[in-house]
Amino acid sequence: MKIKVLYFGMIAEVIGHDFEIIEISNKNSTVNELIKLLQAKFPKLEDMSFKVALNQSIVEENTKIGINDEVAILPPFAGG
Amino acid sequence: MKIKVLYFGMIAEVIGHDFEIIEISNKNSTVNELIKLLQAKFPKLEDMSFKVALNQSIVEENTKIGINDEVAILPPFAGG
Amino acid sequence: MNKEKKIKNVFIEGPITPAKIADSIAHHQVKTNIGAHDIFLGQVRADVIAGKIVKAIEYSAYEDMANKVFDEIRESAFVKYDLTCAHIYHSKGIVKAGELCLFVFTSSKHRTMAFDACRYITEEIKAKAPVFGKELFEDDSHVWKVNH
Amino acid sequence: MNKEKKIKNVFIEGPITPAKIADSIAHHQVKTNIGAHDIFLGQVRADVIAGKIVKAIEYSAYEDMANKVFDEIRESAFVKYDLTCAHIYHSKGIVKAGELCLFVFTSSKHRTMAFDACRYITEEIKAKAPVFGKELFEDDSHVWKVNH
Repeated sequence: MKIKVLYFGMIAEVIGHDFEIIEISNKNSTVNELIKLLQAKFPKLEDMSFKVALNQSIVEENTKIGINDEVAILPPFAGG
Repeated sequence: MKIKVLYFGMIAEVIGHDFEIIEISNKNSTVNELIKLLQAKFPKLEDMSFKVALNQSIVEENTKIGINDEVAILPPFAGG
Repeated sequence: MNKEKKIKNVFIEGPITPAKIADSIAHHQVKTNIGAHDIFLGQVRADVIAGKIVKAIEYSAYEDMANKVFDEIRESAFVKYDLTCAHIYHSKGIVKAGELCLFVFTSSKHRTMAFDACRYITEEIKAKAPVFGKELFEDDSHVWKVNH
Repeated sequence: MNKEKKIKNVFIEGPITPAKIADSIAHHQVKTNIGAHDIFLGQVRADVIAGKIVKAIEYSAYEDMANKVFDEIRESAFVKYDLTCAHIYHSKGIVKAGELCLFVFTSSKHRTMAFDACRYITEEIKAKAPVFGKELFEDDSHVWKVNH
Protein backbone atom coordinates (compact mmCIF):
# COMPACT_ATOMS: atom_id res chain seq x y z
CA MET A 1 0.00 0.00 0.00
CA LYS A 2 1.05 3.63 -0.50
CA ILE A 3 1.29 6.04 2.43
CA LYS A 4 2.16 9.70 2.69
CA VAL A 5 5.08 10.47 5.00
CA LEU A 6 5.77 14.03 6.22
CA TYR A 7 9.30 15.24 7.06
CA PHE A 8 10.27 18.19 9.25
CA GLY A 9 13.32 20.24 10.22
CA MET A 10 16.69 18.54 9.83
CA ILE A 11 14.98 15.34 8.61
CA ALA A 12 13.37 17.19 5.71
CA GLU A 13 16.75 18.77 5.00
CA VAL A 14 18.53 15.40 4.82
CA ILE A 15 15.80 13.79 2.74
CA GLY A 16 15.39 16.82 0.49
CA HIS A 17 11.58 17.04 0.58
CA ASP A 18 8.77 17.90 3.01
CA PHE A 19 6.86 14.74 2.17
CA GLU A 20 6.99 11.57 0.09
CA ILE A 21 4.62 8.85 -1.01
CA ILE A 22 6.16 5.61 0.23
CA GLU A 23 5.17 2.08 -0.80
CA ILE A 24 5.09 -0.22 2.22
CA SER A 25 4.83 -3.96 1.99
CA ASN A 26 1.39 -4.86 3.32
CA LYS A 27 -1.45 -3.93 5.61
CA ASN A 28 0.43 -5.14 8.70
CA SER A 29 3.44 -2.87 8.30
CA THR A 30 4.68 -1.31 11.51
CA VAL A 31 6.41 1.99 12.20
CA ASN A 32 9.60 -0.01 12.73
CA GLU A 33 9.44 -1.44 9.20
CA LEU A 34 8.90 2.02 7.76
CA ILE A 35 11.93 3.32 9.66
CA LYS A 36 14.11 0.48 8.30
CA LEU A 37 12.89 1.21 4.79
CA LEU A 38 13.67 4.94 5.14
CA GLN A 39 17.09 4.24 6.65
CA ALA A 40 17.95 1.97 3.71
CA LYS A 41 16.97 4.78 1.34
CA PHE A 42 18.59 7.59 3.39
CA PRO A 43 21.55 6.14 5.36
CA LYS A 44 22.13 9.48 7.16
CA LEU A 45 18.90 8.84 9.10
CA GLU A 46 20.68 6.09 11.04
CA ASP A 47 22.70 8.70 12.95
CA MET A 48 19.74 10.99 13.57
CA SER A 49 17.36 11.14 16.48
CA PHE A 50 13.65 11.32 15.62
CA LYS A 51 10.16 10.34 16.72
CA VAL A 52 7.30 9.10 14.58
CA ALA A 53 3.77 10.50 14.75
CA LEU A 54 0.72 8.70 13.38
CA ASN A 55 -2.25 10.99 12.92
CA GLN A 56 -0.52 13.71 14.95
CA SER A 57 0.31 11.59 17.99
CA ILE A 58 3.75 10.21 18.86
CA VAL A 59 3.69 6.39 18.64
CA GLU A 60 5.94 3.47 19.56
CA GLU A 61 7.89 1.60 16.88
CA ASN A 62 5.67 -1.49 17.04
CA THR A 63 2.53 0.47 16.10
CA LYS A 64 0.79 -0.72 12.90
CA ILE A 65 0.34 1.77 10.07
CA GLY A 66 -3.10 1.97 8.45
CA ILE A 67 -3.77 3.02 4.87
CA ASN A 68 -5.17 6.45 5.71
CA ASP A 69 -2.77 7.27 8.52
CA GLU A 70 -0.87 10.56 8.40
CA VAL A 71 2.73 9.59 9.14
CA ALA A 72 5.33 12.17 10.22
CA ILE A 73 9.04 11.85 11.02
CA LEU A 74 9.92 14.41 13.70
CA PRO A 75 13.46 15.49 14.64
CA PRO A 76 14.19 16.82 18.16
CA PHE A 77 11.87 19.64 19.25
CA ALA A 78 13.14 23.18 19.64
CA GLY A 79 10.03 25.16 20.55
CA GLY A 80 10.26 28.20 22.83
CA MET B 1 14.20 62.32 75.52
CA LYS B 2 11.96 63.13 72.57
CA ILE B 3 11.71 60.81 69.57
CA LYS B 4 9.79 60.99 66.32
CA VAL B 5 7.49 58.03 65.68
CA LEU B 6 6.03 57.35 62.22
CA TYR B 7 2.65 55.63 61.75
CA PHE B 8 1.38 53.85 58.64
CA GLY B 9 -1.80 52.33 57.23
CA MET B 10 -4.40 51.24 59.76
CA ILE B 11 -2.12 52.31 62.64
CA ALA B 12 -2.02 55.89 61.33
CA GLU B 13 -5.79 55.72 60.94
CA VAL B 14 -6.36 54.64 64.57
CA ILE B 15 -3.88 57.16 65.96
CA GLY B 16 -5.11 59.95 63.73
CA HIS B 17 -1.70 61.18 62.50
CA ASP B 18 1.20 60.06 60.30
CA PHE B 19 3.77 60.86 63.00
CA GLU B 20 4.13 62.12 66.55
CA ILE B 21 6.88 63.42 68.80
CA ILE B 22 6.87 61.11 71.82
CA GLU B 23 8.64 61.72 75.12
CA ILE B 24 10.27 58.51 76.35
CA SER B 25 11.69 58.08 79.86
CA ASN B 26 15.44 57.85 79.44
CA LYS B 27 18.31 56.90 77.21
CA ASN B 28 17.84 53.18 77.88
CA SER B 29 14.24 52.95 76.65
CA THR B 30 13.46 49.88 74.60
CA VAL B 31 10.97 49.28 71.80
CA ASN B 32 8.87 47.34 74.28
CA GLU B 33 8.57 50.37 76.58
CA LEU B 34 7.54 52.55 73.66
CA ILE B 35 4.86 50.03 72.68
CA LYS B 36 3.46 49.99 76.25
CA LEU B 37 3.41 53.79 76.27
CA LEU B 38 1.57 53.93 72.92
CA GLN B 39 -0.91 51.25 73.98
CA ALA B 40 -1.70 53.22 77.15
CA LYS B 41 -2.36 56.30 75.00
CA PHE B 42 -4.22 54.41 72.20
CA PRO B 43 -5.92 51.33 73.75
CA LYS B 44 -7.05 50.13 70.27
CA LEU B 45 -3.42 49.29 69.49
CA GLU B 46 -3.62 46.36 71.93
CA ASP B 47 -5.82 44.44 69.48
CA MET B 48 -3.72 45.30 66.45
CA SER B 49 -0.85 43.46 64.86
CA PHE B 50 2.23 45.53 64.02
CA LYS B 51 6.01 45.50 63.72
CA VAL B 52 8.45 48.19 64.76
CA ALA B 53 11.24 49.50 62.52
CA LEU B 54 14.25 51.43 63.81
CA ASN B 55 16.08 53.29 61.07
CA GLN B 56 14.14 51.35 58.40
CA SER B 57 14.87 47.86 59.71
CA ILE B 58 12.44 45.65 61.60
CA VAL B 59 13.68 45.15 65.19
CA GLU B 60 12.87 42.97 68.20
CA GLU B 61 10.99 44.42 71.19
CA ASN B 62 14.07 44.41 73.43
CA THR B 63 16.04 46.73 71.11
CA LYS B 64 17.15 50.02 72.68
CA ILE B 65 15.99 53.26 71.09
CA GLY B 66 18.62 55.96 70.49
CA ILE B 67 17.93 59.67 70.38
CA ASN B 68 18.29 60.05 66.62
CA ASP B 69 16.59 56.81 65.66
CA GLU B 70 13.76 56.92 63.13
CA VAL B 71 11.01 54.83 64.71
CA ALA B 72 8.09 53.45 62.64
CA ILE B 73 5.05 51.42 63.67
CA LEU B 74 4.10 49.14 60.76
CA PRO B 75 0.78 47.31 60.38
CA PRO B 76 0.59 44.07 58.33
CA PHE B 77 2.06 44.39 54.84
CA ALA B 78 -0.18 44.30 51.77
CA GLY B 79 2.22 44.88 48.87
CA GLY B 80 1.59 43.30 45.48
CA MET C 1 -24.05 17.69 18.95
CA ASN C 2 -20.89 15.82 17.98
CA LYS C 3 -19.36 19.05 16.79
CA GLU C 4 -15.60 18.94 16.64
CA LYS C 5 -13.82 21.38 18.92
CA LYS C 6 -12.25 24.30 17.09
CA ILE C 7 -8.53 24.28 17.83
CA LYS C 8 -6.89 27.67 18.16
CA ASN C 9 -3.92 28.61 15.98
CA VAL C 10 -1.04 29.42 18.31
CA PHE C 11 1.42 30.47 15.60
CA ILE C 12 2.33 34.04 14.78
CA GLU C 13 4.37 34.85 11.67
CA GLY C 14 7.70 36.35 12.77
CA PRO C 15 8.54 37.72 16.22
CA ILE C 16 6.03 38.30 19.02
CA THR C 17 5.99 42.06 19.64
CA PRO C 18 5.93 43.86 22.99
CA ALA C 19 2.75 45.58 21.71
CA LYS C 20 1.04 42.18 21.33
CA ILE C 21 1.92 41.39 24.95
CA ALA C 22 0.61 44.77 26.14
CA ASP C 23 -2.65 44.15 24.23
CA SER C 24 -3.07 40.74 25.85
CA ILE C 25 -2.49 42.20 29.31
CA ALA C 26 -4.94 45.05 28.64
CA HIS C 27 -7.63 42.57 27.56
CA HIS C 28 -7.49 40.97 31.00
CA GLN C 29 -8.26 44.14 32.92
CA VAL C 30 -12.00 43.57 32.59
CA LYS C 31 -11.60 40.25 34.43
CA THR C 32 -11.70 41.59 37.97
CA ASN C 33 -11.54 38.15 39.59
CA ILE C 34 -7.88 37.89 38.48
CA GLY C 35 -5.30 38.77 41.13
CA ALA C 36 -2.11 37.45 39.54
CA HIS C 37 -0.63 36.98 36.08
CA ASP C 38 2.55 35.17 35.15
CA ILE C 39 4.11 35.68 31.73
CA PHE C 40 6.95 33.65 30.27
CA LEU C 41 8.76 35.03 27.23
CA GLY C 42 11.28 33.11 25.17
CA GLN C 43 13.86 35.37 23.46
CA VAL C 44 16.29 34.32 20.71
CA ARG C 45 19.87 34.42 21.99
CA ALA C 46 22.87 35.43 19.88
CA ASP C 47 24.69 32.28 20.98
CA VAL C 48 28.19 31.62 19.73
CA ILE C 49 28.42 28.14 18.20
CA ALA C 50 31.81 26.97 16.96
CA GLY C 51 32.93 30.60 16.69
CA LYS C 52 29.91 31.84 14.75
CA ILE C 53 27.16 34.09 16.14
CA VAL C 54 23.49 33.13 15.80
CA LYS C 55 21.74 36.03 14.06
CA ALA C 56 18.22 34.52 13.99
CA ILE C 57 16.22 31.34 14.39
CA GLU C 58 13.91 30.19 11.63
CA TYR C 59 11.04 28.30 13.24
CA SER C 60 9.01 25.67 11.44
CA ALA C 61 6.46 23.26 12.86
CA TYR C 62 4.20 20.33 12.18
CA GLU C 63 1.51 22.95 12.60
CA ASP C 64 -1.65 20.84 12.83
CA MET C 65 -0.09 18.53 15.40
CA ALA C 66 1.56 21.43 17.26
CA ASN C 67 -1.75 23.28 17.60
CA LYS C 68 -3.33 20.07 18.90
CA VAL C 69 -0.47 19.63 21.39
CA PHE C 70 -0.68 23.28 22.51
CA ASP C 71 -4.42 22.82 23.01
CA GLU C 72 -3.89 19.65 25.07
CA ILE C 73 -1.24 21.37 27.20
CA ARG C 74 -3.56 24.30 27.82
CA GLU C 75 -6.50 22.03 28.70
CA SER C 76 -4.35 19.95 31.07
CA ALA C 77 -3.18 23.16 32.80
CA PHE C 78 -6.83 24.07 33.48
CA VAL C 79 -7.34 20.61 35.02
CA LYS C 80 -4.21 20.78 37.18
CA TYR C 81 -4.43 24.42 38.28
CA ASP C 82 -7.19 26.80 39.30
CA LEU C 83 -6.81 29.22 36.39
CA THR C 84 -8.91 32.06 35.03
CA CYS C 85 -7.07 32.25 31.69
CA ALA C 86 -4.16 30.65 29.85
CA HIS C 87 -2.77 31.71 26.48
CA ILE C 88 0.10 30.48 24.32
CA TYR C 89 1.65 32.12 21.24
CA HIS C 90 4.64 30.79 19.30
CA SER C 91 6.49 32.30 16.37
CA LYS C 92 6.98 30.67 13.01
CA GLY C 93 9.41 31.92 10.38
CA ILE C 94 12.38 34.15 11.14
CA VAL C 95 12.92 35.58 14.64
CA LYS C 96 16.10 37.64 15.05
CA ALA C 97 18.38 37.54 18.09
CA GLY C 98 16.81 39.69 20.82
CA GLU C 99 13.28 39.14 19.50
CA LEU C 100 10.59 37.06 21.20
CA CYS C 101 9.50 33.62 19.96
CA LEU C 102 7.27 32.31 22.79
CA PHE C 103 4.63 34.00 24.95
CA VAL C 104 2.92 32.01 27.71
CA PHE C 105 0.36 33.93 29.80
CA THR C 106 -1.46 32.50 32.82
CA SER C 107 -3.92 34.28 35.11
CA SER C 108 -5.48 33.22 38.39
CA LYS C 109 -7.06 34.58 41.53
CA HIS C 110 -3.84 33.95 43.46
CA ARG C 111 -0.16 33.97 42.52
CA THR C 112 0.73 30.34 43.29
CA MET C 113 -1.54 28.95 40.58
CA ALA C 114 -0.42 31.49 37.98
CA PHE C 115 3.26 30.74 38.66
CA ASP C 116 2.85 26.94 38.73
CA ALA C 117 0.74 26.86 35.57
CA CYS C 118 3.02 29.15 33.56
CA ARG C 119 6.02 27.00 34.35
CA TYR C 120 4.12 23.77 33.66
CA ILE C 121 2.91 25.02 30.26
CA THR C 122 6.39 26.25 29.28
CA GLU C 123 8.05 22.94 30.19
CA GLU C 124 5.35 20.98 28.36
CA ILE C 125 5.81 23.10 25.22
CA LYS C 126 9.58 22.56 25.24
CA ALA C 127 9.11 18.78 25.62
CA LYS C 128 6.05 18.04 23.49
CA ALA C 129 5.40 20.62 20.77
CA PRO C 130 6.67 19.59 17.31
CA VAL C 131 8.39 22.90 16.62
CA PHE C 132 11.79 23.02 14.92
CA GLY C 133 14.41 25.75 14.96
CA LYS C 134 17.16 26.46 12.47
CA GLU C 135 19.84 28.68 14.03
CA LEU C 136 21.09 30.97 11.26
CA PHE C 137 24.58 32.48 11.26
CA GLU C 138 25.83 35.67 9.63
CA ASP C 139 27.50 33.64 6.83
CA ASP C 140 24.14 31.97 5.97
CA SER C 141 25.23 28.60 7.35
CA HIS C 142 23.02 27.03 10.01
CA VAL C 143 22.64 24.39 12.74
CA TRP C 144 19.46 22.81 14.08
CA LYS C 145 18.48 23.76 17.62
CA VAL C 146 17.59 21.01 20.12
CA ASN C 147 15.74 21.65 23.42
CA HIS C 148 17.22 20.44 26.70
CA MET D 1 35.13 56.53 47.45
CA ASN D 2 32.67 56.01 50.31
CA LYS D 3 29.88 57.18 48.07
CA GLU D 4 26.47 55.99 49.21
CA LYS D 5 24.66 53.72 46.78
CA LYS D 6 21.79 55.43 44.98
CA ILE D 7 18.63 53.45 45.74
CA LYS D 8 16.12 53.24 42.92
CA ASN D 9 12.55 54.43 43.44
CA VAL D 10 10.28 51.47 42.76
CA PHE D 11 6.99 53.36 43.19
CA ILE D 12 4.77 54.49 40.35
CA GLU D 13 1.84 56.84 41.02
CA GLY D 14 -1.39 54.99 40.18
CA PRO D 15 -1.70 51.79 38.13
CA ILE D 16 1.11 50.18 36.14
CA THR D 17 0.06 50.34 32.50
CA PRO D 18 0.39 47.61 29.85
CA ALA D 19 2.36 50.20 27.80
CA LYS D 20 4.93 50.47 30.61
CA ILE D 21 5.34 46.69 30.53
CA ALA D 22 5.72 46.66 26.74
CA ASP D 23 8.39 49.39 27.02
CA SER D 24 10.32 47.39 29.60
CA ILE D 25 10.19 44.28 27.40
CA ALA D 26 11.30 46.26 24.34
CA HIS D 27 14.29 47.67 26.24
CA HIS D 28 15.57 44.14 26.77
CA GLN D 29 15.71 43.24 23.08
CA VAL D 30 19.23 44.66 22.75
CA LYS D 31 20.43 42.19 25.39
CA THR D 32 20.97 39.22 23.11
CA ASN D 33 22.39 37.01 25.86
CA ILE D 34 18.88 36.78 27.37
CA GLY D 35 16.92 33.63 26.47
CA ALA D 36 14.07 33.80 28.96
CA HIS D 37 11.99 36.41 30.78
CA ASP D 38 9.47 35.85 33.53
CA ILE D 39 7.01 38.58 34.44
CA PHE D 40 4.73 38.61 37.47
CA LEU D 41 1.84 41.07 37.53
CA GLY D 42 -0.35 41.75 40.55
CA GLN D 43 -3.86 42.89 39.60
CA VAL D 44 -6.43 44.42 41.97
CA ARG D 45 -9.39 42.06 42.44
CA ALA D 46 -12.99 43.19 42.87
CA ASP D 47 -13.32 40.97 45.93
CA VAL D 48 -16.60 40.82 47.78
CA ILE D 49 -16.05 41.48 51.50
CA ALA D 50 -19.08 41.29 53.80
CA GLY D 51 -21.35 41.85 50.82
CA LYS D 52 -19.51 44.87 49.45
CA ILE D 53 -17.40 44.95 46.28
CA VAL D 54 -13.84 46.32 46.32
CA LYS D 55 -13.66 49.05 43.68
CA ALA D 56 -9.99 50.00 44.21
CA ILE D 57 -7.02 49.70 46.52
CA GLU D 58 -5.27 52.79 47.79
CA TYR D 59 -1.61 51.89 48.34
CA SER D 60 0.63 53.72 50.76
CA ALA D 61 4.10 52.79 51.94
CA TYR D 62 6.93 53.64 54.25
CA GLU D 63 8.63 54.65 51.03
CA ASP D 64 12.24 55.08 52.12
CA MET D 65 12.26 51.75 53.91
CA ALA D 66 10.30 50.04 51.13
CA ASN D 67 12.77 51.19 48.46
CA LYS D 68 15.61 49.90 50.64
CA VAL D 69 13.80 46.56 51.07
CA PHE D 70 13.07 46.29 47.31
CA ASP D 71 16.75 46.99 46.64
CA GLU D 72 17.86 44.31 49.12
CA ILE D 73 15.45 41.79 47.59
CA ARG D 74 16.73 42.55 44.10
CA GLU D 75 20.38 42.30 45.20
CA SER D 76 19.73 39.00 46.98
CA ALA D 77 18.06 37.63 43.83
CA PHE D 78 21.24 38.39 41.85
CA VAL D 79 23.25 36.48 44.48
CA LYS D 80 20.91 33.47 44.51
CA TYR D 81 20.19 33.22 40.77
CA ASP D 82 22.16 33.65 37.56
CA LEU D 83 20.25 36.68 36.26
CA THR D 84 20.87 39.17 33.49
CA CYS D 85 18.27 41.69 34.74
CA ALA D 86 15.69 42.11 37.49
CA HIS D 87 13.21 44.96 37.84
CA ILE D 88 10.46 45.76 40.33
CA TYR D 89 7.72 48.40 40.09
CA HIS D 90 4.94 48.93 42.65
CA SER D 91 2.00 51.31 42.57
CA LYS D 92 1.22 53.92 45.17
CA GLY D 93 -2.08 55.77 45.40
CA ILE D 94 -5.31 54.53 43.87
CA VAL D 95 -5.37 51.38 41.68
CA LYS D 96 -8.83 50.35 40.48
CA ALA D 97 -10.07 46.76 40.30
CA GLY D 98 -8.65 45.18 37.12
CA GLU D 99 -5.62 47.47 37.09
CA LEU D 100 -2.06 46.40 37.85
CA CYS D 101 -0.25 47.25 41.10
CA LEU D 102 2.93 45.13 40.93
CA PHE D 103 5.33 44.34 38.07
CA VAL D 104 8.28 41.98 38.67
CA PHE D 105 10.48 41.28 35.65
CA THR D 106 13.40 38.83 35.63
CA SER D 107 15.62 37.86 32.70
CA SER D 108 18.24 35.16 32.34
CA LYS D 109 20.03 33.05 29.78
CA HIS D 110 17.80 30.06 30.63
CA ARG D 111 14.22 29.72 31.82
CA THR D 112 14.81 28.01 35.20
CA MET D 113 16.65 30.99 36.67
CA ALA D 114 14.12 33.52 35.35
CA PHE D 115 11.20 31.51 36.81
CA ASP D 116 12.86 30.86 40.19
CA ALA D 117 13.99 34.45 40.63
CA CYS D 118 10.63 35.99 39.67
CA ARG D 119 8.83 33.85 42.21
CA TYR D 120 11.44 34.51 44.89
CA ILE D 121 11.25 38.28 44.41
CA THR D 122 7.43 38.26 44.43
CA GLU D 123 7.27 36.23 47.66
CA GLU D 124 9.89 38.44 49.31
CA ILE D 125 7.95 41.58 48.37
CA LYS D 126 4.72 40.22 49.82
CA ALA D 127 6.50 39.27 53.08
CA LYS D 128 8.96 42.12 53.61
CA ALA D 129 8.00 45.36 51.83
CA PRO D 130 6.27 47.91 54.10
CA VAL D 131 3.45 48.62 51.67
CA PHE D 132 -0.12 49.06 52.92
CA GLY D 133 -3.39 48.69 51.05
CA LYS D 134 -6.77 50.20 51.80
CA GLU D 135 -9.52 48.29 49.99
CA LEU D 136 -12.12 50.86 48.99
CA PHE D 137 -15.80 50.00 48.49
CA GLU D 138 -18.41 51.71 46.33
CA ASP D 139 -19.97 53.34 49.43
CA ASP D 140 -16.61 54.90 50.37
CA SER D 141 -16.12 52.63 53.36
CA HIS D 142 -12.90 50.60 53.48
CA VAL D 143 -10.99 47.71 55.03
CA TRP D 144 -7.23 47.24 55.29
CA LYS D 145 -5.74 44.48 53.17
CA VAL D 146 -3.36 41.94 54.76
CA ASN D 147 -1.05 39.65 52.75
CA HIS D 148 -1.09 35.89 53.32
